[in-house]
Amino acid sequence: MSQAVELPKPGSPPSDAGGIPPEDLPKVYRAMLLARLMDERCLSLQRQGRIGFYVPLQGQEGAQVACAWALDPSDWLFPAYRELAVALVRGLPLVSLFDQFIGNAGDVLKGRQMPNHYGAREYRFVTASSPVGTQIIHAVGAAMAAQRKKERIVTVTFFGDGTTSSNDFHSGLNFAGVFQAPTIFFCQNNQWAISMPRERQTRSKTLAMKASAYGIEGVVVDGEDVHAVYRAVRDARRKAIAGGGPTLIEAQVYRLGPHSTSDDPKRYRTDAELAEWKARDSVGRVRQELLTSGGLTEESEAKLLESLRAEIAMALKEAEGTAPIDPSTLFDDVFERPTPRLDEERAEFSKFLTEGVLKP
Amino acid sequence: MSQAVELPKPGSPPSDAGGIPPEDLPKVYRAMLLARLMDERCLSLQRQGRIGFYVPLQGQEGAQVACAWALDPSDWLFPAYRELAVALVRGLPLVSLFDQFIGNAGDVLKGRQMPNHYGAREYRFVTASSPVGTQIIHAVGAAMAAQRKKERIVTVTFFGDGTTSSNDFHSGLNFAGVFQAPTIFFCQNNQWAISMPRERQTRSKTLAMKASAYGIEGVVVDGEDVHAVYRAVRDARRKAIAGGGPTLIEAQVYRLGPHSTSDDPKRYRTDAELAEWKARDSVGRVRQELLTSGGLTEESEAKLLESLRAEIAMALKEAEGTAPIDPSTLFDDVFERPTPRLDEERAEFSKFLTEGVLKP
Amino acid sequence: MTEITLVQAVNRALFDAMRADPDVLLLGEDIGVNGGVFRATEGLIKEFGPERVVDTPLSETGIVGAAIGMALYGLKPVAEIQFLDFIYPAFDQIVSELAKFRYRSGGQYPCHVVIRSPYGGGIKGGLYHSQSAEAYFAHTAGLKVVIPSNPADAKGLLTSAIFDPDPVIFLEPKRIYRAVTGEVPDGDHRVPLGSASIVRPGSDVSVFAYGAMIPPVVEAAKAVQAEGLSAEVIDLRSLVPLDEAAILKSVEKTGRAVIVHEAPRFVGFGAEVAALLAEKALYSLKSPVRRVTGYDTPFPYALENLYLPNAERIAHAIRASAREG
Amino acid sequence: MTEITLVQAVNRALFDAMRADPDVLLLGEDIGVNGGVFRATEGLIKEFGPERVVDTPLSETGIVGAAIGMALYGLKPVAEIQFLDFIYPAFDQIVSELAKFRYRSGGQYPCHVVIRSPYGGGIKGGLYHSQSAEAYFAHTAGLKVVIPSNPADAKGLLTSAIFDPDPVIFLEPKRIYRAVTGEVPDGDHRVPLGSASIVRPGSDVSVFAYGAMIPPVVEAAKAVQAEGLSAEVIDLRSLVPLDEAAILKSVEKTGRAVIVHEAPRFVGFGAEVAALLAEKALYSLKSPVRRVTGYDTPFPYALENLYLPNAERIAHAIRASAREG
Ligand SMILES: Cc1ncc(C[n+]2csc(CCOP(=O)(O)OP(=O)(O)O)c2C)c(N)n1
Ligand SMILES: Cc1ncc(C[n+]2csc(CCOP(=O)(O)OP(=O)(O)O)c2C)c(N)n1
Ligand SMILES: [Mg+2]
Ligand SMILES: [Mg+2]
Repeated sequence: MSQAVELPKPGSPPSDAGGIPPEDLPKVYRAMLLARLMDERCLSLQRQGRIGFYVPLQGQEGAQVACAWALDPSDWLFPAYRELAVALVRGLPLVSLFDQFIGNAGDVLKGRQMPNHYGAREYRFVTASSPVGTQIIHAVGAAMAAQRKKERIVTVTFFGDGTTSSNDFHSGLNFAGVFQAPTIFFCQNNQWAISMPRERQTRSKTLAMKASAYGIEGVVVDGEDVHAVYRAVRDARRKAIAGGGPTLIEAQVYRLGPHSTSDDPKRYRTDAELAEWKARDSVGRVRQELLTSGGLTEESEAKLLESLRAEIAMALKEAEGTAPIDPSTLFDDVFERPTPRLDEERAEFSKFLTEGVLKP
Repeated sequence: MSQAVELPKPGSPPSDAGGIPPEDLPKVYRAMLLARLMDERCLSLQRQGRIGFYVPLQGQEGAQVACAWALDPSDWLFPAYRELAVALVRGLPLVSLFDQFIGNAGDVLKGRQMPNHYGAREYRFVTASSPVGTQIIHAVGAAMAAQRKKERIVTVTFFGDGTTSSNDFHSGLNFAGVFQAPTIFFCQNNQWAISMPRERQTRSKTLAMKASAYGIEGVVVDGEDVHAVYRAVRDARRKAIAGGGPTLIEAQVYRLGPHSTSDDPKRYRTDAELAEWKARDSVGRVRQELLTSGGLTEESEAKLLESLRAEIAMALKEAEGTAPIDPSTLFDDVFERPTPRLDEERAEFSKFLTEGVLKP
Repeated sequence: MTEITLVQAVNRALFDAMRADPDVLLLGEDIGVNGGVFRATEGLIKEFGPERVVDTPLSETGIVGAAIGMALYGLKPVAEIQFLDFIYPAFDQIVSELAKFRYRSGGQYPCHVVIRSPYGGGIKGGLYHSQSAEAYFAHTAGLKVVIPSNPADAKGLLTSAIFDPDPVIFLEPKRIYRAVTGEVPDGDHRVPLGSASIVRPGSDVSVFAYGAMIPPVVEAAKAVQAEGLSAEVIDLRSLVPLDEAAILKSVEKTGRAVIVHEAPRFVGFGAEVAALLAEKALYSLKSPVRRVTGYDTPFPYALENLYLPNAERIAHAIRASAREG
Repeated sequence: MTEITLVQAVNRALFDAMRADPDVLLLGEDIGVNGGVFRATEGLIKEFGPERVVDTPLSETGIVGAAIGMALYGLKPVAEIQFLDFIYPAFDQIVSELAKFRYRSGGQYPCHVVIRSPYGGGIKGGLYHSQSAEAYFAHTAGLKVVIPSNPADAKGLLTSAIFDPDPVIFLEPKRIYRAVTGEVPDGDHRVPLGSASIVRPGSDVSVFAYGAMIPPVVEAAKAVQAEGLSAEVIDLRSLVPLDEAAILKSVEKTGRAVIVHEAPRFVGFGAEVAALLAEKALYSLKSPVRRVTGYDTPFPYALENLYLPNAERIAHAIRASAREG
């Protein structure tokens, strides 16, 4: 089933032509490569049983890195589960990601979540959940709070094409319109929601045009073009900060891999479609641009790859060397302070651990 | 707070100019008047404590009657709580409405629902619930079922401006678009959702334009113009039956009365706004048209009013003379056959009634 | 001390909390100019403006979701759901997000949110303006659930809820919003969450109830008193955390228990109280535990007076409990 | 008779029902070409086409709402919710509409709908791919709730559910979807809703469980058997209607009860079973009722093996129950 993706017409330029600053492009490329290498590594760790599950992002690195690049560290991010490259640009350390994938004692989430659902308050990267779409309205609520507190930030929420069908896409965009919340809705249309192709998810021609149902601006960008994404996000941010309200950005990308390590895309899509999109891949495009401009050479790239792989290996080693999570943490964080009932359950649990009724 | 209602431009005519057939217009007027008289009667019955609650429809008679007039008896209707005039055109007997308002032994709903939530399978008028919007997706599911059974009918669902913010407005329109369900979404934009004015419900310029977010057609009509409404619904029906898919119709009307007998609109809106809309009232417009064409005279109108009032009085009398609901019906219809638990509860209940622990 | 109704006490608690803390704000449907359909927020928009008394579009998922986002950002939102029957569109936000945010984030993201909503029958509201949904929330780990039965508790518990760092579902018995007035302390009056209250001490039978069931329970206790039966009436007030100690203490004394609520019986909150007794007070129980509750049907309209537990049914159960065993 | 897994039995039941009745159709996410994320609908689209195996947009409220509309019109839809954790967006449709349509319409509009969904832990799914939400549905008047624990029951109960005129929430223990194979009768095999099954007769302690808890309960029963303790294992199978007679009969015999489920304890389904015993079998009870359940926390990821009741915890409770009193 081939996807009729409508790329934006060349004749509809954003408000200013500048894309990612040339001096930034090598760093952007580095982040994209790091994401891709992490992804490859994690897929193999999952196959080896060293992590339990994994959600790959290949095909979406460019859109994610470019989006994150256009933001400010003070902005609040509300991701879904596929935002590895955003997390990396944001600064989440590799080791903290591995800690989360493993769910060990170093995991700030205390081993509570499946892999890929990380989050770190420190980086204003809010811990994701699995039900799709719920984060969209959180981003709007947070933006309304920022408005109230007169803090000049934006909130950005990430979600996929399938998620436009969710309840909170509807409530989120509607609230944002009504309250003119400074929120950027960053929709990565990767053409598939597990096995559901984009054109059977909804009959609207583009996802971006859904914005008009809420009186807000919608923009379609080629998500494999980092400059286009960067511009769209930067403009949306400027507008929001200036009080111009929210924007829905549809970045047209492709999920090159499976939905997750539990998925087999061969059941529902063709190799031809995959090949078509591989040719458009943002990683190849940025690489070409850098090779042309001299910002990258075959040798410097080889070195870069090597150092990134080493970085990843070191982080993994550290995470795998970290102790498992302490079982008694099971009862923490249900509430700020445990209720008597939870204390009682924890006491029984500890006794069971001591007596061997439970074995960690 | 004055409403900036955009009426459709005269330059955007529907596909064919004919409105309600002239020979039908007296009947249409009769139905509109009947609805208005019923409404006035019920408001006073509520004030007298003879019915517990009431949701008035004044200001929306024209839109409702015209819409219902354009449909076929085989079509399935999924109303909200304000569709009195639709019910009347559909053929629900006055006495059955009063039975429902009272919740007596004659009520087909067996006294289970608040007034205005009637429904009658016989008339393909599905029993409404109170949570707004839930009926929208039911209409779509039923339309999909009709498609599957190859039955050439449409489903029509009724809801208000506020309900466009509901989850099932979103799921309903999206499913209808994807499956090209033969459904007409008839939105009576009466400018208010209790105290929330239309323009603060959503930032989209019209409600009809929300249709494009789902790849379906959206139409705005002056809901106080019965001909315009009739045409829009008839065209939408023809299209749907021909396989052309669903339509969202926004009929711009005004709720002249309170939201319900529990509401006091003086708290949130102005007399000026009310006066402005009263001048546009469909009842007055049709009346004028008929007086001009000779289809109505002052005398024939007086007779009509008298006979309608008599009809209402007779039905009310009959309903008020009907026995109260039998208490033991409380346990019916939870399931097709009661579970042992329900049988046990019913037995205890009967014993309590006999012993006077419970007094009907 | 002022003599006010329960709904006025709610209003007072909101007013005081908003005055005390600029981070407290309200959101919901028709809560602004209209003052709420039960007038619980009457006058607040005038005092605090539309930025702190936020009228929202008609979407409960939006109301709760936005409240969560605001709380993550550092505000203390109090969301109103117009009728508890209309909370289900927000169920995903409540169960998946509100209840689990702190836990899933390893404590990084608490959700300082109160959801308040009128609940229960007795106003001829039929299926959709009468429900008692407390069991759903009480079963959901991560939520606190609180139900006042009188003006003083309404103010004291709501104030505690607003300043509690955890999400609190605060259910208001609309049937008695205006039924009685009661003395309510002025100023920062707080009733701690997690403590039951003994409404009427007694020695023969323990009766556990909450919210709008307290008046008929008290009436029943008075009725049996005339027959020489002493019923201890305990208002649970806080379903989560539950004051198990108070429940056990009472039954250890009386050996008999009647549990009363409006919600359907099957897997209702009363089941938990009964289970607690079967687990921790079995040897004290002299006669079977009894539940006087709504029936296992949807909430009716015409027959609501027969559906809702009344003083007679409750008295009947108290007598049976005392008689047996 | 064929030896198949539980998920294959589900598939078989769907296949047979669709073949037997053209009004049966399926809808859900990824159930078509993809055959469902657990492959429960594998092959069905090939046999019955996309008009009867309907891949829907990503909206559970839409799936359940459309299923209701189809049922009103006369079809018998079977909706799949991909994971039970994702049913909450449909909660309003389920609680407000599906459960109440027949009642509110005075019997005019039954809802012949099955919602099937994989539930429970044990697959390292963390908070959002592990939940056991049966208590919410069991508390909701108007819904039937069914949970099979083996292939034969899966086919027999699902077939009964599909042809039952009432809405049925059919929960599939995904942890044991493929754990064991079992003999499943070919043809129109039906197990009536509302009857428990005695998995293992016994005389000392009654153990009540369902779904994926049956294997560890049986393991525990075997372990204590070696110590001379005879545990009667009862698979409730149908939570609504509940086979109260079977529960009471067993406890009248043994005088002791242990209740096991994965869901959190507080106001969980086990509370109702315990309450039933406290009400109707108090004088038979020789020792306190015990519940072995998930803890009152959200479902964890890394520690799920410590969270889920295992054979040791269950055996421990059986022993304690037998020892006391
Ligand atoms: C409410 C809900 N329903 C179902 C799922 C199961 N599910 C997980 S991801 C997914 C598809 C999401 O598609 P999309 O929004 O396009 O994001 P992508 O995975 O392509 O990045 C589904 C159906 C879920 N997580 N949440
Ligand atoms: C889910 C839900 N939330 C809240 C309500 C309370 N309520 C009843 S009607 C109404 C306003 C509906 O407005 P609109 O859709 O414009 O219809 P209208 O009443 O104007 O005909 C509200 C908020 C409800 N019935 N359902
Ligand atoms: Mg996608
Ligand atoms: Mg309206």
